[in-house]
Amino acid sequence: MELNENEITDIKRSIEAALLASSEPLSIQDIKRMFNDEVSALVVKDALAELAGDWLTRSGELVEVASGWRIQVRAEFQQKLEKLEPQRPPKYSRAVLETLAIIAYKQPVTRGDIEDVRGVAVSPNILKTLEVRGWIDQIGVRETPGRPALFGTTDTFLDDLGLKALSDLPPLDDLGELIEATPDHGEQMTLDVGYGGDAAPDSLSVHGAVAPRSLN
Amino acid sequence: MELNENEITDIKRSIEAALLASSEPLSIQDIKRMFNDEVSALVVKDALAELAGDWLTRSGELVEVASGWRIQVRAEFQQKLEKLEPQRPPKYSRAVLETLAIIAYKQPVTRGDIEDVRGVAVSPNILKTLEVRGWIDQIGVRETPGRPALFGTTDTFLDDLGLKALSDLPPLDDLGELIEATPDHGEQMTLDVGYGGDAAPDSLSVHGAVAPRSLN
Amino acid sequence: MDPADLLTIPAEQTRIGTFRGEPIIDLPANLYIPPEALQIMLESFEGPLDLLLFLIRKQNLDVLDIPMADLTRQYMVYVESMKVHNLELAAEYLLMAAVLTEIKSRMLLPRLATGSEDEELDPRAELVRRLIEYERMKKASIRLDEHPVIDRDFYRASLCFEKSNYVAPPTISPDDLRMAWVGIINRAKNNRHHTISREELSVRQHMSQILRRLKDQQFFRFDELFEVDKGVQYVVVAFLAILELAKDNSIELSQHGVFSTIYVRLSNGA
Repeated sequence: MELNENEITDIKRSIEAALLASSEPLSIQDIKRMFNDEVSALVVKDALAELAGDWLTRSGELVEVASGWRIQVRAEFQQKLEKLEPQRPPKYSRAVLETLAIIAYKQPVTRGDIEDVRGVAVSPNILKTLEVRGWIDQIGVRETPGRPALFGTTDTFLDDLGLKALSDLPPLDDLGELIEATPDHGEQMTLDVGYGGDAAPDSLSVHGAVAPRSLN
Repeated sequence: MELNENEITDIKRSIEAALLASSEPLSIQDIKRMFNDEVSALVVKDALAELAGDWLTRSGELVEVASGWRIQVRAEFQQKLEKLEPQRPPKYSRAVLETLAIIAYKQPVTRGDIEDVRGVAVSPNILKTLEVRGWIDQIGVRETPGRPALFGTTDTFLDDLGLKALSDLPPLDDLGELIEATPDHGEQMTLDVGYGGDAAPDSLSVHGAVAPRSLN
Repeated sequence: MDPADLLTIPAEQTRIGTFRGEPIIDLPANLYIPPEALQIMLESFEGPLDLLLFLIRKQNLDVLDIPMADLTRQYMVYVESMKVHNLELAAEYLLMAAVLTEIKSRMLLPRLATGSEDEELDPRAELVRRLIEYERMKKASIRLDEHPVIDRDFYRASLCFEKSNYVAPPTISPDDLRMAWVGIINRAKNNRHHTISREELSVRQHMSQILRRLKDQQFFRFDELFEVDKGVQYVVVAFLAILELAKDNSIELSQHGVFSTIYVRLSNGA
């Protein structure tokens, strides 16, 4: 179906309205539903691309994140806006941040896995904090004695960090300063660092939408 | 003071950013605060008038309401947006949630108490929002000069959150570990020395039977 | 013993601590932390792995070829200081102390010629693997924290939309409030001059309840404000609430004579 210019402008305006009114990112599906699925995904994508262009010169920007598209205010204004209302979310402790990193990069993991990496007990409060923030959830259990819960990160986590996928996380590879320092042993060590063999894929019962994936 | 064109554009863009980010209307006062009161009300009004013009052709419109200015999505999109609605429950802003948390945990409190704890002015809109929702009400006045209203949470609040009593609210005791501790091994640590429960009583922002507690 | 003293004592002469009956005599060569910061610093470690990494980093040791004797000795000094300052910390750190000691002693054993080269594992291998893995995650967490996050580094655009139809208002959970509180504490901590305090909820709840009841009815007899059937705790809490309200000048207590009825009412105003 060929759309004329007026129709395309209408579609663009409606999408802009929806993005501005919504507090959550909108997926292509969401947007199509708004048009009773009478507009193709291709047309929606084209409209989004044009809109992104329109917003280039404005104080907001149209970005794509994990669960869809959103208009966000450019970071350059943050300092001024904080004078109106300091809405800063909590600055998490190292314990919380390290737990989050382990979940993000090694998911799915149990609390025990996290404790193994950190070398200290992980309080339920830490996991709870990340769950309440909507950044992690329980995505299944590991089929080992005790059937411990497996945790993974959510789309909200990616959305909030402005990421489209886990593969957009800061890469781990260039973090291995210790390994780089001594290239001779490097290779051997990297192998050793791999995720413990106690989590063979078939022992996982994951019932969430998140598939285990390698982040390396 | 004469402003050049660049400065005026900067002011316009910052105001637009603030209007995009804020869920509550912004008063001229609010906007001036954003510029550390270095911009006159006249300049702000001019900028708002220009912004209103910019938005004439967009899917939102800049309007003045009782408590200030806001950009709202044009009514013509209502039908389309309603198709999105069921999937997207609205969210309260952090400001609203924090205000509610302070009232819930520290009632009865005055607006001044809330501002002391949050460290910023609490807009009347926020209290209004919570009152209209039926979650807080005025339960008296504090007998200090000005006789400020004391707010507390209602039974509706407890019902809506599925709580039997205020004592069922999540305990706050163990939140310390979740907040950023000393960020590095540097000088900041010296700052932390001596900080703790021994804060001077007059630095307590909330009146009543409140025992100082360490945050660490 | 105070680690501050520990730092000023000449290392060769004095026994500065004991671990499992073994005297600790040497001070780590690079232990140059200002004494007053030592305790806070010790508390700032996330665990034994974090501490070990710190020791390794401070001395530019090769993590793949750790001098176990040195590292173990230095670690023990820190653990000893921790034991002095915070017994709770010691448990997890002591386990690591045992691991280090074991590795150290295994490295002293002559290697057996029997097994093939491949099977012969460096006793340090597992520790090294854990250290590297922990450091990767620690760095990843720093990277994550530096990454722009919504509401901290940028805001979403979310504009008001006047709807003619009734729209269900937002719902929240008790945990949302708890997390809101985390945000408040966070800011209070940054501002430093605010102190967030532990709350005796039930007293405040009673304060609100009493104000509410007084609002509806002008006078209450003092004893009417107590729900005796709810038990002693409730009575005590209600009593405290009344005292608090009186202190606040929110209510007035009046009594005509000794042992006559006490009346409670809302204050008239200053």
